[in-house]
Amino acid sequence: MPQMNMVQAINDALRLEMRKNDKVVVLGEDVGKVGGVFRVTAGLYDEFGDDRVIDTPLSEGGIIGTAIGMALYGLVPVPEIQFSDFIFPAYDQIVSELAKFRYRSGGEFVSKLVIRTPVGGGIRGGHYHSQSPESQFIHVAGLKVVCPSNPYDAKGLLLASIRDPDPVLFFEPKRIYRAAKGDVPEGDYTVPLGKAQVIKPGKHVTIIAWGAMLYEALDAASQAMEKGIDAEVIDLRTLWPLDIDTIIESVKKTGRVVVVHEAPKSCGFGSEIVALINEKAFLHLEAPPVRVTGFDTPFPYTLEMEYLPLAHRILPAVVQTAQY
Amino acid sequence: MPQMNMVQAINDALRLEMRKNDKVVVLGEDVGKVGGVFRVTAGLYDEFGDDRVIDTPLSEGGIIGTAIGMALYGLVPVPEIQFSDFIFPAYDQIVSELAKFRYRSGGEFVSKLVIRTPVGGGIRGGHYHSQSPESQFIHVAGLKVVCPSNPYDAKGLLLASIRDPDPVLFFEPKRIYRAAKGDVPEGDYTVPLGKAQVIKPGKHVTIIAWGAMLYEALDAASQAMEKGIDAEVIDLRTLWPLDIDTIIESVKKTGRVVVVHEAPKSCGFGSEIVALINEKAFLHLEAPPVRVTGFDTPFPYTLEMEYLPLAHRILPAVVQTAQY
Amino acid sequence: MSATPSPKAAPGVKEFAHDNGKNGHHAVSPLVTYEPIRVMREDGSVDPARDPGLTDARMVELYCTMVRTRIIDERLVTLQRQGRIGFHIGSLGEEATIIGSAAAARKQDWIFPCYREFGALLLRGMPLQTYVDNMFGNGNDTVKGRQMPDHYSGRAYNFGSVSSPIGTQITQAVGFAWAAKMKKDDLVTLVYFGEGATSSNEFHNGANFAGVFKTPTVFLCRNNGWAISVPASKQSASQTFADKAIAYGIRGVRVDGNDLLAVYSATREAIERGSRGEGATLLELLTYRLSGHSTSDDPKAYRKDAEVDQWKSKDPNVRFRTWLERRGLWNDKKQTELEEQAAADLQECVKVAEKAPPPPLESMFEDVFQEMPWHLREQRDELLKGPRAKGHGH
Amino acid sequence: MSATPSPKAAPGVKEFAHDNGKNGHHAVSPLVTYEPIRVMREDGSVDPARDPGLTDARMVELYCTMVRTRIIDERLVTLQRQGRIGFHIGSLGEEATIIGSAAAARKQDWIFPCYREFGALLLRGMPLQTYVDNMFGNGNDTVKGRQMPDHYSGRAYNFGSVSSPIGTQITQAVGFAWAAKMKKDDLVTLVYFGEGATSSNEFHNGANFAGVFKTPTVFLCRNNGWAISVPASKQSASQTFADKAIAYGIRGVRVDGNDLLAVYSATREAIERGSRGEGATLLELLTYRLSGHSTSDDPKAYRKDAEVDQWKSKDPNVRFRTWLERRGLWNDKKQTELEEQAAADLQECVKVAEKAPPPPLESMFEDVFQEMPWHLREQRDELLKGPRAKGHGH
Ligand SMILES: Cc1ncc(C[n+]2csc(CCOP(=O)(O)OP(=O)(O)O)c2C)c(N)n1
Ligand SMILES: Cc1ncc(C[n+]2csc(CCOP(=O)(O)OP(=O)(O)O)c2C)c(N)n1
Ligand SMILES: [Mg+2]
Ligand SMILES: [Mg+2]
Repeated sequence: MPQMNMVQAINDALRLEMRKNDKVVVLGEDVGKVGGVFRVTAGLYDEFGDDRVIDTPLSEGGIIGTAIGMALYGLVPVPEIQFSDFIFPAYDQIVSELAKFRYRSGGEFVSKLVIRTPVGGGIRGGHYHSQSPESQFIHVAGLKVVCPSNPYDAKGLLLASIRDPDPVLFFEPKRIYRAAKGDVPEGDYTVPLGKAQVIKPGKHVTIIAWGAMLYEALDAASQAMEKGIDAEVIDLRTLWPLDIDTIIESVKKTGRVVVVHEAPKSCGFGSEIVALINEKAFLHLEAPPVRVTGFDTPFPYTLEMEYLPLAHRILPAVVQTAQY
Repeated sequence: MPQMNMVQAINDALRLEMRKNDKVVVLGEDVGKVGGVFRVTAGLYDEFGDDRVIDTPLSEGGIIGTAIGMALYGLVPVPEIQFSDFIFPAYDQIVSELAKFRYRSGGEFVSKLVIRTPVGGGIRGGHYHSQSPESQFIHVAGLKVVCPSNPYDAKGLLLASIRDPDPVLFFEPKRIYRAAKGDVPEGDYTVPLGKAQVIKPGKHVTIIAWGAMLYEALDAASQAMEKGIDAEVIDLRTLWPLDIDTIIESVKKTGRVVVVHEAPKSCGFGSEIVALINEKAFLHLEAPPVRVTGFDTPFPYTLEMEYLPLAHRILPAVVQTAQY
Repeated sequence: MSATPSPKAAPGVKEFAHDNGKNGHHAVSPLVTYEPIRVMREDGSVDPARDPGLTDARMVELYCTMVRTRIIDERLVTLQRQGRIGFHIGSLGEEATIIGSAAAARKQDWIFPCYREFGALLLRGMPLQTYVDNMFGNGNDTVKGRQMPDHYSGRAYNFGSVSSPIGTQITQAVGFAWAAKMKKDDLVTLVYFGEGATSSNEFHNGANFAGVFKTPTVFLCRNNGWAISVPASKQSASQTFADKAIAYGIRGVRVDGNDLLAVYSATREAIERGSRGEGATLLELLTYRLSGHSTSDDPKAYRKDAEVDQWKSKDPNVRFRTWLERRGLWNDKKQTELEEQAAADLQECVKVAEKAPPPPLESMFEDVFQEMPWHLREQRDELLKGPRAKGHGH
Repeated sequence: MSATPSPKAAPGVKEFAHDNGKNGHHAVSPLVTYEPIRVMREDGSVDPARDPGLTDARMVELYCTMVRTRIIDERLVTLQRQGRIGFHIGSLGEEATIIGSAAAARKQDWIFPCYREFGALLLRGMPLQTYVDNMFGNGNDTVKGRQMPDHYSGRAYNFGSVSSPIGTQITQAVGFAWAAKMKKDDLVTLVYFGEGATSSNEFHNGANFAGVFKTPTVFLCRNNGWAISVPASKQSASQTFADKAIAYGIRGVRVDGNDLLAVYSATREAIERGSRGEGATLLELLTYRLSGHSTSDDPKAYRKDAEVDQWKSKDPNVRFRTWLERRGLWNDKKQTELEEQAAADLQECVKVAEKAPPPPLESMFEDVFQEMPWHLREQRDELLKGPRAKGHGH
């Protein structure tokens, strides 16, 4: 099996699906000749031409608005938003239109597309090249939200996302675009949406994470192990709809939870996870569920490694929760 | 003291502050001659002229973007967004610019303005005239969020919002624009931001609500009382920053919580409130905190009274929580 | 296309009160036709160069649709005043812009509506009952009572889905046309919007992408003078709305929007251009909103009766009727019959719609996703257990 | 203002590879000056009608700023390659568009920057050290290390705050100018952006509001041929970017953006128009981005060396230098001294900046709100208790 990084795995998925399904088109800023600012679409322009790998004018609203139109026609657009921080000019089309098409038309119209966009910090991007806006989309009924943590999942989840009947936001953790490497099967396979994965089983605390922070969670878990705390680490993979069963099963076992994410804490996805655990496993809780997250500030530049919920911030939370 | 409804009280606050401070300007779609589609700005155009009560082109992005510029100049704009459902074309200016100005400029620039906009359902508005997007703004660091439930608070909170040094989203629950009436002092007074109010003290369950749903919460509370359940009802008034003290004090007393809001449940503000209560009063909880909210669907037209978390849906939650 | 007109060649301009000549700038671009296209002349004759050559039967059909639309508009306002429907937004005075353009569309062409174009939908074959069910948001409503009245959708009629946010359909119509072009399907999209919507992000994005990618799209800007209470003159400082085409390198054409044959002719020409691969056209259809913005609006608060009266005298329906009468295609008797029939048809549909039950409770949770995820199943089950489920037939 | 030029009057057009003449449509509008304004003629003379009449000393000062800017650009790229700073986005090849326009601004006028205009900020008096501290995001950085390099702000210099999202400054600049107009202050705003940004929502909104409310705003569109890898010709199908002015009823002027005096002259004229209450002007400054988009970009992947070389031969700095030399205002010796001094100044600032400590940990929580609410106090205290607080001097 070939070794790939995330960029290569996503590229591989796009290429595979574009070969298989001539309805799939890629569009965005700089996705064409140059293959995207992170090179995720590299080579696609040469293989599929400028009719299927389209450099657009500088307008996210235009990209998503026209992609919705293409989808209504029956194509399967996979627009790229260069950084998820720049998705907001398209927010109206996403939340008012994309998310609601099937519902508002009584099922007559479906606007099926997959928005790919890099998320997260750790690349010295400051305010506007580091954010993680997942909760601003999860709150809006009608959108699925995916965030892979490794090349295998990235390819399999992207293929599943493109084939899924609903619109999907596919968040790519840019900090591990090249750092996360692994075996990726050639050819076709999918990783199902809506299924989390227990990456490290454990019995004392459940750590829930995704994307780039998964590695921080694992790091914290292994440091906790040295202190005799055996943490279970769950990679959500699909954020919405949430794999609640895997979470609740784990919490029933451990009774203790730490949720990790990069986005600001308040009204972040962590709050939803905590609230759901309350609903579904209250009597199993032995300690208050804890969130280790980005702070409620804009994303800072110089101090980004202090802002991010890295292992050094996760560990104390795990220890305290375990010892509560 | 004169009796006013919400529309009158807000109008009164605007007029008062515009008389007092010639830096205050109102702008938006139809706010001028016609006084806004809900008539909240009625009469201001006649009194202050088209230089301070400005009908704009049909562009929320233009309204907020230029208002930010005015604020940087030193004016205090109070833009109106006709329905909060139509705030999303301005979302980028709000979350990327307005919220971050002070922070990103190291305190050099402050973009102080108050965005007024009607929220909520119950007026047969369907998908796009009914939504409650508060959590999409609370998540974004740098914004304050206010939602009054009665004319007295509406006037006092709006005056406080205009004078507050930070940008404020002022959500006006349109269902009770005219239905909520009460005594409103003439002249100047403020209701401080960041302070909730215990509307009905009680000892068995804490019901947290705001805006139009406060009345549903009170209705449910009085029905619960007939069943011997004495619920405490808190009106948040300011959603962010949250008055955590009032909440925690109440939860410490009751040990049981029901949070009510119109917005969809998932990643709604209710989830944040539940998560915070876990953090701060876990050992006091006698039952899992419950959320009674809008469903995770777009806002429906015909079935809106089934969608809304009205008293008939709050009551069973209160009873179950009390009896847990 | 006519040769470059001189700046003076726009005498029609002053006729339209909401025309933006205010800065005195008169751009001249071979991209733009400034003199509003007119086909039905005052003397009852037709501009032969522009005569779309419709059969008598077709013309009568279009006229009948205009009248039916008018009667529906009037009646629905009454129903709203009676509290029997929640809302209506109509096309009173703008019938020619809507029926004329929709009539010019070929069967395979797609219509992306704003919110005043139910006439186009009826013309394309949607049964009146279906439309009325939407007005009542009942259980037979094809959008399942989920949206406000007049937020229909009509896939079977190559007709999109109405939503409230201004302008969003514009970019979508461009994407749809672009996709058809990629797939080499001969299909043009027609997208409706008001002159107020030219200020939206969406107009800018849609027109810009249409220009760059040469999509076969017809932008139908109903310049009806008002965006609720904001006059067209305060919407933009451009000389005309058609001029905005220059910014995107697409064609711009001004049309007398109360002249059904002119609207037909200009739209057909734009469709043919699109179909030939020559790209998009922006049509500025000069018309007037005779009624309030919607049933929620009272226009007396912001505009003068005199202005309305001036436009009433240019009523597009009356104009087309006069024209048909001169040709012996119409008379008072036919008019009376048509009006009675239209009113009766509507009444019948209203009767049926009012009797229909509301959408079932569980329908509220369907179609959010293709398959209902666990959290929606839970929310549905909770509601169905509740006290109100009974009232809804559970 | 010149009289309506004929469509042929734009011979300069073909000179600019990224000029959008492609559809062959040539609009002619009295709103637009098509022939790019030039002041420094090939033969070394100056267009007397356009000569801004700067003193020798001022011209030399502006030239020195251009050179210093160039040297800073080159050196910062090296520092980035060495990993000593994280990022740089510069103005190589576009110096005349930036320095020429900023020089034309009156003291009270405000500049709303895009991200390439540090030269304008230095010209306005920001100390080099302050700029370099921003590049290092250190504890002396006035924006407290919170933003990426080149995201400075300069209130003391009537200069706004850089942010990354494309175009947002445009609408803000319009609002600022509008506010000044309301308050009857004689103040014009200058707002910079690239030709790519004309596709943004913000350009549309800003220009439309500027047109309707006649705000004193100068839109400085640096048409440098590229938006990262997307050529200007794919950004819009309009004939020129200046033509977009027509859509908003504002003035549009094309300028040879590599001619410092032309940029100065056109900007000054636009400022005077604005100051006289005649509204906004869109200047299309024709120039070229000689370097990569930023240190993150390798332009070899998408454009030909020949194109770059062609533009290198039009280097605005060389052009202005030649012109000054012909007047006896400059020579090789001065050039060498200037370059050495500029490099030394920068090196000194870098040395200081590199030694400065990072911003204190607690600064991360300040300035979100004027007063820190409880939740931020809690988050701060938690961090300050943690293991890393020590490393940051706690
Ligand atoms: C984004 C957005 N903002 C505001 C509104 C409220 N609104 C509905 S219709 C309308 C005016 C539209 O005017 P115009 O585009 O000229 O169309 P017309 O109604 O005249 O046909 C406004 C402001 C909306 N629906 N969407
Ligand atoms: C909203 C948004 N989308 C995308 C980007 C990424 N981006 C940064 S600069 C740039 C190109 C800008 O081109 P142009 O406006 O011509 O300015 P130039 O860099 O050429 O000066 C892009 C796409 C961004 N910063 N903001
Ligand atoms: Mg209109
Ligand atoms: Mg550029």
